Amino acid sequence: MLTLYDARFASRLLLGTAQYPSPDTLKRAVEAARAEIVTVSVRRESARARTGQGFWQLIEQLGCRVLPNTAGCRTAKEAVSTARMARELFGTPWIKLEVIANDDTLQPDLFSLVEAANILCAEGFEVLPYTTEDLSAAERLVAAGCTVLMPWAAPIGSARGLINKTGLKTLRAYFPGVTLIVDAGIGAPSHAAEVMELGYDAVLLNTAVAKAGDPVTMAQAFARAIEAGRFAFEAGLIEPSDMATPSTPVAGTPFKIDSVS
Amino acid sequence: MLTLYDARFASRLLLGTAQYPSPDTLKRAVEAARAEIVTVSVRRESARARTGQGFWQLIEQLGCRVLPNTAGCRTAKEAVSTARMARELFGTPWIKLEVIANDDTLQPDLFSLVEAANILCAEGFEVLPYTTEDLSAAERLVAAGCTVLMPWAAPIGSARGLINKTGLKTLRAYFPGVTLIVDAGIGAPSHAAEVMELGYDAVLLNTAVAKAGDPVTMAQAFARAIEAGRFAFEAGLIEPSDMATPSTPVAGTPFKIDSVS
Amino acid sequence: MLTLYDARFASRLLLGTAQYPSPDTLKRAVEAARAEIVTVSVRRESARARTGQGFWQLIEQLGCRVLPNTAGCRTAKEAVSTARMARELFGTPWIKLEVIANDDTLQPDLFSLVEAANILCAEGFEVLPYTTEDLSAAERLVAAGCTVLMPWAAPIGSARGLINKTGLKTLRAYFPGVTLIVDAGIGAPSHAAEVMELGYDAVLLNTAVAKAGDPVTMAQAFARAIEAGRFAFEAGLIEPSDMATPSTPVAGTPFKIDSVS
Amino acid sequence: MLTLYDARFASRLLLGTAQYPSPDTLKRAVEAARAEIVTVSVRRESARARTGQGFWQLIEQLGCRVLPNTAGCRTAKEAVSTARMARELFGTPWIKLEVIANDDTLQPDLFSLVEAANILCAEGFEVLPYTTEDLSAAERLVAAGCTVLMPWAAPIGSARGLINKTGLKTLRAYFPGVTLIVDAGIGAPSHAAEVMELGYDAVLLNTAVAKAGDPVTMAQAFARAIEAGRFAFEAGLIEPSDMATPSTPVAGTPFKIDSVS
Amino acid sequence: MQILLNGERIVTRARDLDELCASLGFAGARIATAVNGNFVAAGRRAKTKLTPADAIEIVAPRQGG
Amino acid sequence: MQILLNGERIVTRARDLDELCASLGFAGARIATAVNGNFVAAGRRAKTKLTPADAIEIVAPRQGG
Amino acid sequence: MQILLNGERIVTRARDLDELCASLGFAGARIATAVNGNFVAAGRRAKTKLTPADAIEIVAPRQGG
Amino acid sequence: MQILLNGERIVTRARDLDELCASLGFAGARIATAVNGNFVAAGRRAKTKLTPADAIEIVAPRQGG
Repeated sequence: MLTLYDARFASRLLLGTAQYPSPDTLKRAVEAARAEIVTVSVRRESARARTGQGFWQLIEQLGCRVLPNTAGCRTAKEAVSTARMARELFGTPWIKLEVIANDDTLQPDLFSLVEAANILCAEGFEVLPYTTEDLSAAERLVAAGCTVLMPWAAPIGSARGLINKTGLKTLRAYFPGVTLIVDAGIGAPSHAAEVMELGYDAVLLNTAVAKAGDPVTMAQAFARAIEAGRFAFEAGLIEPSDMATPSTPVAGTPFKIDSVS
Repeated sequence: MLTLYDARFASRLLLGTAQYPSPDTLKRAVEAARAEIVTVSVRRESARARTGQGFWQLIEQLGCRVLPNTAGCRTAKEAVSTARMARELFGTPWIKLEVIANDDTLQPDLFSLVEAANILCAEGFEVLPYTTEDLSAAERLVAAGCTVLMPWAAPIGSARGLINKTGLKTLRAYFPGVTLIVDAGIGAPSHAAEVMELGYDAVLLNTAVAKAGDPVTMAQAFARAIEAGRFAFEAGLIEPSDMATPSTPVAGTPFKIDSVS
Repeated sequence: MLTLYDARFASRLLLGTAQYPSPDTLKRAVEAARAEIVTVSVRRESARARTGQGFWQLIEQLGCRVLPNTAGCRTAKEAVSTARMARELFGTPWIKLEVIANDDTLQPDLFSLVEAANILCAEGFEVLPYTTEDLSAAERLVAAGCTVLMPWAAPIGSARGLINKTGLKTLRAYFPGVTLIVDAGIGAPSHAAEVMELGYDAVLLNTAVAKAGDPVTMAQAFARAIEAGRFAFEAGLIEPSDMATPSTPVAGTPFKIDSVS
Repeated sequence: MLTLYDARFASRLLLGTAQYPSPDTLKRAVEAARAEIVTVSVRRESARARTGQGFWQLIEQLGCRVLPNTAGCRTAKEAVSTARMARELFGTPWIKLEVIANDDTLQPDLFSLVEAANILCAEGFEVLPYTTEDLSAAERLVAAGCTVLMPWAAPIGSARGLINKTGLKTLRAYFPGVTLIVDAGIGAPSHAAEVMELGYDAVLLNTAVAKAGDPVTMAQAFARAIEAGRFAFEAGLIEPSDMATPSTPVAGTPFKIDSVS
Repeated sequence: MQILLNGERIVTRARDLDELCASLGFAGARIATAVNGNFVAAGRRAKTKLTPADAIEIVAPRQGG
Repeated sequence: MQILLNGERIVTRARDLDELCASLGFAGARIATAVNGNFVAAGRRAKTKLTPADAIEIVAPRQGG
Repeated sequence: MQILLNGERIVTRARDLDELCASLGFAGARIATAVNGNFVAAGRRAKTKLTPADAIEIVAPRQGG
Repeated sequence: MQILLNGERIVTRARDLDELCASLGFAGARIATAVNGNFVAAGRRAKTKLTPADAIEIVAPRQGG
């Protein structure tokens, strides 16, 4: 079971709700993924279009727990205000805390992130910070009160997979008791499986599913890959080796004469 | 469906039968993997121990189609004789043709492999050659009559995954109509998913399951990873990019003043 | 020419002075490397052993500019005091600022690093911060007044090379006007060349030379690799491609009949 | 010293002569590289253009030993005839034997390569076969009489570097007494250094120099990288490790109180 | 009075944030609000007087990753 | 007569391969055979006379990867 | 007589390979030759009679990688 | 008076930092000093009185990476 603060979930796949070709595709993708948590955002509402009101109905139909984000925030202050609006809007203490350092990489601004996390944790938020594999930021986020960390694998939407696998491994080793979710940069089910094999607790995805040729099938693909990676972590992987080792028994190989006595 | 000569299979995971902690574990792993094909070998039978007779009963209980190998053969002649014994022993025209160049790498000897494949195809065998990603060998194996090729990912038992992903990709591109199965070197479900994402038709595994901490759970892990990779291949993966792209919509981000008119 | 604050150097290899088998080997390695800058530290001096007094004479013989470090500091305060002692001791405003997050990874503590950099820059130090590829820390260090950044390639002494090449590339792209020196994690001349090919300005090394089988020859190896990488960056590398392209002209190949008219 | 059959050379960089922007650039690149061996080809000569006659004069001015190739040959027969023409044309028993499996990858056709090598070695040629990292082909080439093997790093002209480093390492380990030259796929000096660090004897390059922004400087870059890699191999590289290790001594770090007794 | 609503200049007769929301048809809608960068809870909208040039945010749920 | 059975020297009175298999208790067993490196089908075992120093293989199913 | 020279059809009066080379101005040039896929050494050109439809290669040094 | 010198307890009669350094034979040596975590410049050592339990650092150049 995945533990996020005091809630527990069977699914280890958190799914974003953006960029799908249609609301129906989103719905079917969420079902195919058997996701229990979906991410949402807070955006300006136009009095005419009232887009958000319609989207809210869609979300309610999904029957998932929502995880609002602070996507696009560039300062701790913006993120804190956005988080507070999100708490009221979605009726949840959860916040995916995202403070971005620049638009090209969408890298977390670790300093503003820690600043905002400190404020929000103190206000009773359950903060899920979008961070990097950096250990010094992780320490401060945990000290602030975060029991979940969400490091990137690669820049958001880049689909490049684990660009610093060593860093992700080290983070896992350093925070054995913290729930670790890889958020951002996952492009393929094999990436998701790899993350889970490292002992990560869950994966948060959006673009790789929503922009796939067939998002519903891709959602299913990721769901199985994440299960696969988790099972593998639990079952215990064999160690890679530089040498080959026969799988078929060598003893009794026909036509060998070296055993003649 | 996976097509091997004129047979078709729902499962894309072929499982080796060696190295399990117990016959019962083997059985449960095959079930957990939902494997329809298992690999077996031909070994000298002792009049006293009669080990093979007992093993045969176990295999019959599995209810799988068997794929005998020529593991350990060092010459085309040995491999051909072993294949002929296997055909009689297991009552199948299938042969996983393996001719090894040396004991340290267990690399296929491409020259003896092609020689043996030519002889066996001519005798009506349905040859599944254990080969490398080499295109010139692949061409000759296909010319010999093989409609299935089984390149390695890495040395047998090394668990290193795709050591030459470029080569495997090229092989897939060159032989779109040939059934391609990665055989050897897979250590983790993420490796298997990666292979399937490239459009490979199936994966043949043994050590990574049999020597896992919990082989039954690991069998399940691989089964899901292979499904995941296949689904992903069918669904169409997104392309990796050097740049980040926001998943959450940028329009309507609160607190932005750049849209003031 | 390498520019560090207002000083300029022909050599782009900064060499550490620790871990050599003998003072003489250190001397010959510095000569073989044609290094113009060596790193040193500040350590407790015993009234009996007076180790530091002897070491200082060795350093003076090297004829290099010294770059003192704050190795081993765990807080901004420790680092600042160490830097002040170093300034007096070595008579230089330069400081390789190192604040470590933990002993296992020796990863920079980005938060304490920025804090210390702000204090030291304000005091007129010329700070060369040992940092990571993190952009948000880099921005703050540059804002503090650093015109040189020294990101790691991998953990100190690990010899693993560029574990996050993407991150290093991005850092280079983001700070075109800042002098960037890779410090830590370089194990082989090929790593150093790779860094320089990315457009980095210099490489700081210690363990890979000092602990090599033959440190003097290895120093020479690194010196050439760094020149090689710099030349390559200046000359303009060809782009990698997925496809093969003949180098030898295709036109005029003997025995081809397709050109028969 | 590099040994090719019974000749010895100080330089470990063999340079191709094709694709330079001008004959003068070629000349200066060869000088900058301090190359002692250049590769050339055999192409149809037009009675009008007499291109080859002019090229020959250029080659004579270079003062290098020439290594003619059989580039573009698709069958053993073509390669053998081309080799015989080359021997007469260039007055050398050396032949860079190249038999290509297909135009997209320019991968060696290992089967035709071995066939041609057997014929040519028997005729007294000193064959330098362009091959892959495949051990079974290597064994047959050595058995044919080759004392030099030239495996690719990646497809010709692709500039991708070592796509199968494991395979190249294994080849080196298997044939300690054979002169091994990486030929094809090198794109950057760091690739060349990496090859030499593995203990390879030399590198053969063309496109990466000829098509660089500034071929002359790039030639120099490769020359130094190859020296760097060779020195490093001779000096003995340190082993990579998963853990960090301080380079600066830990003992005597100021402000530490744990040593209080 | 001219204010900035979601980054655009508008003229409103609303005296407080609650009136503004109502005038835009947001009564009962799933929205949240901020004034000059600071969150204003639903229960405090009526008490939050508007001043010319105030920057008001009215936000609602939207897709997110 | 001395032969090599599965790589080990044994002495047998069997005159042909079928007799040898039977003498070892392999009648009806799931085995396959080869003589001097060449496969001998079950139906040809009785016709396959043994000669001193013949290298006989008697194989059976076994685990394989 | 029509032959194939370096992949192109030409008509020549040369009776042997040496004459052909000379007629093309290749006397003394650094060339090598093949007829119908087989190398013909310089010393054997005069003895190599041409036959209609022969495929002749005349090659020279060129840039190579 | 007992102080902490470079992490070790010692007893000294020195009244200020300069005297301490001299008493240890560091007059003229290439050293730098800190008291209770704060750097003390050479010129201020004589003015820096020692107090029992002070933590003194006396450092010198050393190998570094």
